[in-house]
Amino acid sequence: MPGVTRLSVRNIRKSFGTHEVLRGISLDAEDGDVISLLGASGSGKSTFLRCINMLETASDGEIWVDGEHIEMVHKNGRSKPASQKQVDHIRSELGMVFQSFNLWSHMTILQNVIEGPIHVLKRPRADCIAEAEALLEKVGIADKRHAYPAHLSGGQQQRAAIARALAMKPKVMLFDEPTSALDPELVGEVLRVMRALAEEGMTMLVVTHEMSFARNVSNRVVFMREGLVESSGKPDEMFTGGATPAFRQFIGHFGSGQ
Amino acid sequence: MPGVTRLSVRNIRKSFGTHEVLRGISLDAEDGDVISLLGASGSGKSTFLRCINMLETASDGEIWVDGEHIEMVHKNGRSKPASQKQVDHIRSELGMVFQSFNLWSHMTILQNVIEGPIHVLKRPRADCIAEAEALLEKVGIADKRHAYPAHLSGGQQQRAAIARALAMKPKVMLFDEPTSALDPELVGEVLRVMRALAEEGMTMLVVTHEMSFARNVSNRVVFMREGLVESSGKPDEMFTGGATPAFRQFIGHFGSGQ
Amino acid sequence: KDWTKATITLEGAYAPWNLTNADGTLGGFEPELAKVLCERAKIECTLVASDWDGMIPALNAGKFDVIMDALSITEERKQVIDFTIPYAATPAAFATAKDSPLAKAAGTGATIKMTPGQTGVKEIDALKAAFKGKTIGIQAATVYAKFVYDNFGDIAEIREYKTGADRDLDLQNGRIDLGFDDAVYFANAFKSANGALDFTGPEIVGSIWGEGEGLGVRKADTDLRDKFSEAIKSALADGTVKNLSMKWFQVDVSPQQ
Amino acid sequence: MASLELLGFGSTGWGALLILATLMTLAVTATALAIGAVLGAIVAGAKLSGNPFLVALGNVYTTVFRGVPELLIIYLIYFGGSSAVTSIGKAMGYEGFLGLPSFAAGALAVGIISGSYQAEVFRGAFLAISKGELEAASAIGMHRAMRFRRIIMPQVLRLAIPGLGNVWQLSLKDSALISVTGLAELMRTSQVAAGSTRQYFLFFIAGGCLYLILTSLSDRIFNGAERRANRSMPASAMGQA
Amino acid sequence: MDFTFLASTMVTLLKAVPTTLILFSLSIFFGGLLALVIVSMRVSGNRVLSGIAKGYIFVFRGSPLLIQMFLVFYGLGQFGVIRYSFLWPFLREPMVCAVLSLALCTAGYTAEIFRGGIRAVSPKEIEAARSIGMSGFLLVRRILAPIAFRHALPAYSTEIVLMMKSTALASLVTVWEVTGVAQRLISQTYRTMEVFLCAAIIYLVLNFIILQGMALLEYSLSRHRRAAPQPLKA
Ligand SMILES: Nc1ncnc2c1ncn2[C@@H]1O[C@H](COP(=O)(O)OP(=O)(O)OP(=O)(O)O)[C@@H](O)[C@H]1O
Ligand SMILES: Nc1ncnc2c1ncn2[C@@H]1O[C@H](COP(=O)(O)OP(=O)(O)OP(=O)(O)O)[C@@H](O)[C@H]1O
Ligand SMILES: [Mg+2]
Ligand SMILES: [Mg+2]
Repeated sequence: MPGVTRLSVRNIRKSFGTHEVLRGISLDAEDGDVISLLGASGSGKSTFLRCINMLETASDGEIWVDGEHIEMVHKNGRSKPASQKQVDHIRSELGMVFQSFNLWSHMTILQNVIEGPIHVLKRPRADCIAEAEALLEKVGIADKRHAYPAHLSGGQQQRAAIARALAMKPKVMLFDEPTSALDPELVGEVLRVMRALAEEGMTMLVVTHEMSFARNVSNRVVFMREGLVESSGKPDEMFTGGATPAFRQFIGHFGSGQ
Repeated sequence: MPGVTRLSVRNIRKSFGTHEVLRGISLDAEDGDVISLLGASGSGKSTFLRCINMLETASDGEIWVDGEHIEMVHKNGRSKPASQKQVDHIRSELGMVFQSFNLWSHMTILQNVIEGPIHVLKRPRADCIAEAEALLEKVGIADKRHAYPAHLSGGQQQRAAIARALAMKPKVMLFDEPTSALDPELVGEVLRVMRALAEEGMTMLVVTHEMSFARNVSNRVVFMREGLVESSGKPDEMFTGGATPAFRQFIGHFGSGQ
Repeated sequence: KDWTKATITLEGAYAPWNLTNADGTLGGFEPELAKVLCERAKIECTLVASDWDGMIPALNAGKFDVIMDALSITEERKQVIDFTIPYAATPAAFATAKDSPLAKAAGTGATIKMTPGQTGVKEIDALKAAFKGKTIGIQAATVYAKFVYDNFGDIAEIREYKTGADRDLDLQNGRIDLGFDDAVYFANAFKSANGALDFTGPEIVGSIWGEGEGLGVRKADTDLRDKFSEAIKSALADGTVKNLSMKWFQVDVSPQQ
Repeated sequence: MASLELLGFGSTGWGALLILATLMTLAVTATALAIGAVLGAIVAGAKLSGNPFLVALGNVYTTVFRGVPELLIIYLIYFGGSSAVTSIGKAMGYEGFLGLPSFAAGALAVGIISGSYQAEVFRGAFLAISKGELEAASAIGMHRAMRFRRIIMPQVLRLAIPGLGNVWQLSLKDSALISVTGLAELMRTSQVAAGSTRQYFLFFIAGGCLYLILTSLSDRIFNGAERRANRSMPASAMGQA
Repeated sequence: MDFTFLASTMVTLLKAVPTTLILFSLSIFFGGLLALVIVSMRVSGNRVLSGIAKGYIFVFRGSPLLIQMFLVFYGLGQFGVIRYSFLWPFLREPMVCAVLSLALCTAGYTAEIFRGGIRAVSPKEIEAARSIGMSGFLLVRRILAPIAFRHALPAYSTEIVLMMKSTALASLVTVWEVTGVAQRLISQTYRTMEVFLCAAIIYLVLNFIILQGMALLEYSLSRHRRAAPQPLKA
């Protein structure tokens, strides 16, 4: 069902102290959209993802997830979600893969993956395990399912984090640099997984430094700069003629390096 | 003075328990050589660098640094360096930039950089500070010189680690993924610094996942696989026709992705 | 060794036997008596305060030479240290809350004399009938504790306290019904209880409490012991002990020969 | 209110003695902490040395001095120590008593106990130092002693501060047991005042309050030291969950 | 060495071990429960609750247990309100008061130890839990508490051993446990060293068992930190 708006963000703002990190960002994602979020270090990409699933509360702006509007209350200059229940519900529909994985260190990989489905979605344990094993198979670390996070290499941890997020069957996935810890071969593998998800119609928002992903997998590229969307468009347009000077400079190394 | 052999490694072997990580690696680097070390995660690249500066003791093999042979004693099946003094001396001629930076957390960036020159090389403090500031300028973090490592972003820490290693004026630099934490723009900057070092004739051994560096900056590419040198050669040869099937598969994503 | 100097220890917290003044100096019955005894024995004495718990081991370790801290002369103690002749001997009695049904038990105001191991005393049997099922508080490891166990152990619950003062507080709190201790000590304790406590039953005197309170010295120091015994004899003879006793206890505690 | 007069500073007030006793408690505890720091460092070194004999020795020390009631250790040192010193004196021809003074014996006893706790604190701090930082030091050619002085020591001290704060608190309370040696520290003075005036609650509450004052002062010092030492750490690492 | 004396002393002291163990286990149990309440107040983010918890911790950590126990046992009874209330039948009992004051005291320490454990939980792991929709008690039960408890365990074992030694003070309130009995024996026999030696051996054995037990628990809870059982794949 293409055309259904899964995620809609209007004019999000966020400050840390006096430092305004996000200065009004808007974005829409429909079913099956794969949006690459590019930008220099410190431009606010991670913060933007964190605002969407309310790990940070935006100082201003509106968010709709799968048509549901996130209600906020504004009280003496600070905003907070109106209902923790709604927040929990919406978060369970948003998958998040963190830049630093954030696996639960006291649980094995399999336990990490089934935790949410069993305890948040309250689904039967046996089903969850079966699905989790299938997912781990898909990302290629099924043999590590009884290992603890500390015993995995960075690349394996990253794939476990992806499996954990997918196990919640989210409507929208938020990826924060999902390939930063991987060698080129593994990058290729993870990108294959993401491409497959895209083909199954999953909506994805991907912060990445991997230009080849932005160019070849995503159907839209958003370039952030100093808390604003500097430019955005189809990858083809962005990476060839249509780019702004700032974006050209940003990808300079990538553009010229090869 | 090209042609002087700065680093020579013969048939290095290393096992952890029963797992043989390095299975006989040899390598020579002359003045001004920039050698890229490629290989999948777990193929032993970091271990190889750590054997060269004896953070791990190789179970077998010989190492010469700047013509000086590292003496080892072999006693009931275990090897260790014959003289700790020689080890300390040789280490001060080998610069190392760690995969995880390993900055000293209780010192500011400037203190990190001047620590070795002042206390190991016993050079005058004022000179060290002047040179350190110049180096920090060169890698673009002079403004952060009084900050502590924990207050820097990953990219800034990585550059501080490079400056710290350079401050020792080593004969040979060993880099372990020096751009893993950087965005493309910063990658470009760090690679520029390394290219400049190469032009000044510094001998460098660089573990990297950055194919563009391997291809454009280094003058030799060594591809490791399962503890052995699978293939090596000039970048042009390796990245075009002359590659082995394994190397082609390794760079597959890079080769095809764009 | 010729004793020209000696160190005497006491707790400094067992009023009115010995106590510490707010300015840190020691006062009370024993410090004043000690001064007299030392003069007569021609010994230059230093008084030092120390903790009751470590006193006998510390004497034997040589930290000081004499203990003067209301130390009853008992057989057990005689095994480890030596005593002078007693300078005081005190009666013992029960105490209870003034408004307790046990107040004014049979024999209150009378004095009876007992010897060690004596049984069948009719006043005691009367008390046994009255105290049946009650709780009696005693200070652990004293001659009084042994007496209460021997005579009331079968009819009453006995609770042992580390100090007499703790027991007095519990007597006021109503956790226990009766206390048994040195009557001189009690008389003083009642003052600070604001009249809530009083004696009940007869005062008990006699050799059942041993010889009384004496100075403790190391077994090796027989010459020191004899010098002090002489001094005590003379202080008892000329009434010095009695005078000090009246001053501090309002009764005479000098041992009756 | 007459009873409150007992806490004053006049000729009938115990104020001055209580203050002196508080200072004595402070002095004993501080001395004990210093003794314990030396012992703790040595024992921690032994436990980390890797030499099986030294490790076993270190383990015996920490197990025994943490596992045996403090009072017993104080007795052992106060009486046992005196007998030892006296017999040494005798052997050297000195007739008479040679004792450890109460202060020395008490501080030594509490110091030995505190050493067993400090050893664990130091060991934990050492283990918390990032291995990578030690390797970085080796990699530029620092030798063992320099590595210890420049990299390990400063970090162990920083990481040990919260633990040392706890040990201080323990030693402060252990020092109350030194009263059996007759040393006029806070606990004994409270007890003596209570026994001499028969105002038990007044003096125990006053003593408790003085301990609380010592605690709040030392808390302040340790918190300040921790903040100072942690200025190289990210602020967020100290926030709560 | 007088072995018959040592043996008879040992027998006397061993008879008091059950009292020590009852004091110990009850006060650890109730102290632990109270500590949970206090630590949740302390980290609640509510200023009043957290202030109360801070005050509690300050008072009970900062003053000697001896004084606390004295005030609980002898002090509470001074108030008519308490003496004539429904609580008195409980507070009358020395054992109840001893356990009460031990538990009150250890709760202050334990709350601080638990708080240290909570602070050591990586905020990132908490965020990961929030990001799948966990919050409130579920988050505490599944993520926060298990990780925090593991972090707090070494400090908690130390506190438990301290607690075992603290039971020695209960003889102040007429509960005659091992140390109290030992002191009574000493004031009867004046053989300080021998009696205390026996007591020391008893405590050492008890504490050794406790520490071994805690080490075992720690070991079984730290599988995720130990080297992987099977060799890592290349
Ligand atoms: N909790 C915080 N408190 C204060 N400042 C913060 C906080 N989190 C982020 N910032 C600041 O906000 C800015 C944006 O940070 P953010 O993590 O969103 O960057 P990013 O685009 O994800 O960068 P990177 O590519 O390095 O991950 C940075 O300047 C950072 O210093
Ligand atoms: N201290 C160690 N003990 C046991 N095994 C180890 C140890 N260090 C490394 N290994 C193993 O040796 C192998 C090679 O590790 P190494 O770190 O050299 O890989 P690498 O090529 O640097 O990989 P990456 O690209 O992920 O950094 C891995 O399988 C790793 O599990
Ligand atoms: Mg980011
Ligand atoms: Mg590596």
